Amino acid sequence: MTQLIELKDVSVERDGARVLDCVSMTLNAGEKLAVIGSNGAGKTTLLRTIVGLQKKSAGTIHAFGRDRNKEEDFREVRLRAAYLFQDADDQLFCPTVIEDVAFGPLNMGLSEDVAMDKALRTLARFGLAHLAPRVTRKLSGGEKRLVCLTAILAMDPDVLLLDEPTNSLDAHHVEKLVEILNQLDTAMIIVSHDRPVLDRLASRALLMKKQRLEHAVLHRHPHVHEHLHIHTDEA
Amino acid sequence: MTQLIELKDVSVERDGARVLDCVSMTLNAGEKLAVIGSNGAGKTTLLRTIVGLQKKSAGTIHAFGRDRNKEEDFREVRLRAAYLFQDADDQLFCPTVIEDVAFGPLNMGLSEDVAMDKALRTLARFGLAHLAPRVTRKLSGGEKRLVCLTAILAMDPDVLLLDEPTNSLDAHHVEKLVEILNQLDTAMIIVSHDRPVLDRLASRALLMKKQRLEHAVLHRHPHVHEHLHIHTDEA
Amino acid sequence: MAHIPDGVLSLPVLVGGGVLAAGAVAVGLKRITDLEIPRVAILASGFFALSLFAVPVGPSSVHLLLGGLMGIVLGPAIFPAVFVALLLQAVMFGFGGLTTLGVNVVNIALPGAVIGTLCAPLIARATPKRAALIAGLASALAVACTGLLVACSLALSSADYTLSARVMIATYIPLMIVEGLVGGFCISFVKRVKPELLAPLQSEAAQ
Amino acid sequence: MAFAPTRDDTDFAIERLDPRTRILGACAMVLAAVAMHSVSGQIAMVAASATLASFAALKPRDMFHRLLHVEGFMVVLLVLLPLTMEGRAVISLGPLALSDTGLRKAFAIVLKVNAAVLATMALLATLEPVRLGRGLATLGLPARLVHILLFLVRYQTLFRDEGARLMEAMRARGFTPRLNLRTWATYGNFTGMLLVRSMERAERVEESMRCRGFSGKFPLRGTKPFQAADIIFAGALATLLAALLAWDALA
Ligand SMILES: Nc1ncnc2c1ncn2[C@@H]1O[C@H](COP(=O)(O)OP(=O)(O)OP(=O)(O)O)[C@@H](O)[C@H]1O
Ligand SMILES: Nc1ncnc2c1ncn2[C@@H]1O[C@H](COP(=O)(O)OP(=O)(O)OP(=O)(O)O)[C@@H](O)[C@H]1O
Ligand SMILES: [Mg+2]
Ligand SMILES: [Mg+2]
Repeated sequence: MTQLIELKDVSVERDGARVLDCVSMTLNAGEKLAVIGSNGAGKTTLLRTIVGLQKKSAGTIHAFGRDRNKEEDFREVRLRAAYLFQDADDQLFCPTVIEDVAFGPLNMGLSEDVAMDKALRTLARFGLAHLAPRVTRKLSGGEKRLVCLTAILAMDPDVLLLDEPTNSLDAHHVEKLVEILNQLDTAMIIVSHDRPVLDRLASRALLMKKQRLEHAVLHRHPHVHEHLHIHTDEA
Repeated sequence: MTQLIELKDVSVERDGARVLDCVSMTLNAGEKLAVIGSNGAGKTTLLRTIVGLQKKSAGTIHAFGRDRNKEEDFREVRLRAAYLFQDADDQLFCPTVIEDVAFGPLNMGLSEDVAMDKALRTLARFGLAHLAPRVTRKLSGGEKRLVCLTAILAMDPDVLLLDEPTNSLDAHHVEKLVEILNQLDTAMIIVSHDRPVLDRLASRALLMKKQRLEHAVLHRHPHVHEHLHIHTDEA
Repeated sequence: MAHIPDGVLSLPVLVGGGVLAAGAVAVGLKRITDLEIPRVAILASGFFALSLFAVPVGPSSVHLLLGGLMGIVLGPAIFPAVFVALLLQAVMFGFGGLTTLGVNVVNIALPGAVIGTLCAPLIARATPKRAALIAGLASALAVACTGLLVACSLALSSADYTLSARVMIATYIPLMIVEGLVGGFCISFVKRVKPELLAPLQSEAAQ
Repeated sequence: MAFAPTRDDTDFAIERLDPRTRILGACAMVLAAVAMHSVSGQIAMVAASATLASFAALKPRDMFHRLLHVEGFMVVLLVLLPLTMEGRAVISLGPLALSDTGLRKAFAIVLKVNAAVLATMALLATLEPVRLGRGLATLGLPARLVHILLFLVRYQTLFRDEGARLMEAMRARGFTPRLNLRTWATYGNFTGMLLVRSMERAERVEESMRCRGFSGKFPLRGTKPFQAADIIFAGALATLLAALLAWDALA
């Protein structure tokens, strides 16, 4: 099994407070790893540290066969490990959808035509080709999220880092997203509060608790539940 | 039963498109009314229309014993029907928590001292007194949401309008919120995608569908489900 | 309030303003790195959006110029920011003009740049209360200087304008007071909530 | 996605012109409008701009609103000129007298300003900012300025919406502006909050760009070559302006 990313005893401080405390973890090829934990536990910080947006104060980060320490080391990591931000509005910065999706490929050195073509094909692959000429800020919340995902997939990443991908999506859009992610055999780390979605995606889970990562066991068993049902009153 | 708010055939246009189409509804004293519906159905617009932030193009709004049409009419409505915004970040605009909570009482004409005192007591009532001097920008998502709720409760409203109150909260914070809301006997309209929460709060439900409100029946029945469980690996 | 339209000023004033503005914009652009462009641009968007909100003053309302605040936050990058904002306003809304772009940039950005650059280090070190006082005075002074520059642009254009220009300065007094108060409270807010914003622009991204 | 609401459904010839043609055309018309000395020349320029504007995709009602919405600056100038300029008193209101030279000067300014605004709106108000940016780039505006412009277009609407929601939050909690210190403090908070939020967003956008391989160089798309329509339009406009300027010189 190829090991893509490995953190060993990594600590991170933010505003002087320790936010990650001696965290270790590995991500192997093909794995879909869930990271759960309460608000402010440090999940987002963990993803930011992996791509070098957050500086570690101790420990080692090994990614794609090399130790990574400096900003230049992480440039390569960022092109291979694509990061979906918690807030879609932060991630879409080009005027139109097609330009935003082509931004990554252009930065990878593709020519303009090839990048545009690639962007279009990636959009089409997820049935979003009709959005190509749309202005990004006039998309609905769900569409923004899906466009962000397309934009990072257009970079052909080896790893996906997804921060609460189902945020602000309604049931229909969640369905579409889960479908897209299940089609892919890319390795990914999925941060989410949404248990039913993790249920359908994750192959392994880690629990973030008080600045530390704990191993968690995934298991499913049947339950009897009382649920609220709301029907239209058509009688 | 006292009728607090009544909408009759209210229509609303946004950017030229009809967003609410001949919507009628009533809210009675002590009721906890759930409003559900998919992304973009018009739920937020409904709440905005009730407090007059969105102009209706047709129909009548009757609130607290009077018809409401002009901006001045709605000033009184806003002091009595407190509105929790969908996004907590949009609602907090004072530097510190205590100032934000005191903002409403100050606008009701209370003196500085009385308003501050009231704000502190409301915070304390929900076990949030320790947050008083904190900077609002640096709260966690869950804390922001709870502070917003305190800020509107400090105005002693007769009606609560809650737009997706459990958004971005983790399980622990959801619990706390449901507890607070269940303690109150204020009438409220709760817009939410979160069925289990509505299950525990709502006494009646409306379904928003294609710009229209339909009556819905609430009923509960037991289900067998398979659920994902994540436990810490302590073996 | 300070957007002089096309067709009012004389040619020498327009050319003078244009040359001065071009130089200042070039210097401003030199001072920022490629990696800082998004930051300058997004902050500029924030100021641009703010200037579109009307602030009520009694029965009427005013739009803020924000020269002082922009100078404090952006430093010399205020020139490209104001240039682009005024260009868009002229093109999209018909406020200001194309030929007067240079003069307008100088009138609004120059006081902000000078006053802001002088005050920023003081504000960075001061307590929130003192920072608010300094920023309030700086904002009011920036408005006054803009008013003065607008009057000069008119007076230099034609002798016919001289008297009008003098009276016009007086119309800037309410705006001075409003900007002083809002600017002061604004900096006090920023100082308490996100003091890093008041540290001078520097390229931590480029390290 | 111009800021201006446009009449849609129909096809407008101006919309098919190259952005560079529109920018240069607008500059030429504004310069000509400013250069007119004679009243007849100024009136002719207003007529020419208005005719062109009637072919633009901008709704006539919006255009009219914009013309009415003159800056406070202009109002002051137009009121003061007749009062302060020396000349024969045409109308006397107690101690105040409106001079003929002042009125004539004010009238000339009104004509010039309206001609320039109409020309700018006709050619540029409905030009998509993105195309405007690219046009300016090919005309030699430094790439950095173009990028600032494109960001400004994208984010100013976002912040305007955020600001509008904050204002609504203030109103929703019973805030009404008055002439007192608390009102100004509230506006100060509002301003500060919007700035802090733009700063935080700037930080996250910068990070998101770095995550997609950004190292300081922006990819900027090129523009297509001029079309026949551009050449015809440019020729016609040049002829018209030359004729008007000649007439003005003779008048
Ligand atoms: N910009 C920041 N500056 C300083 N501290 C921060 C910042 N952002 C987050 N923190 C702190 O770092 C800690 C971890 O935050 P992080 O965003 O990683 O949590 P999270 O697990 O992603 O939470 P959530 O579920 O709310 O997204 C929190 O205690 C938080 O207060
Ligand atoms: N600022 C706006 N300007 C114009 N149209 C808008 C605006 N905000 C929302 N809309 C439109 O109004 C309709 C109803 O929006 P609304 O926000 O009320 O939906 P919602 O039911 O609250 O959805 P969600 O579950 O996503 O919050 C949507 O079609 C949306 O596109
Ligand atoms: Mg997070
Ligand atoms: Mg909503």
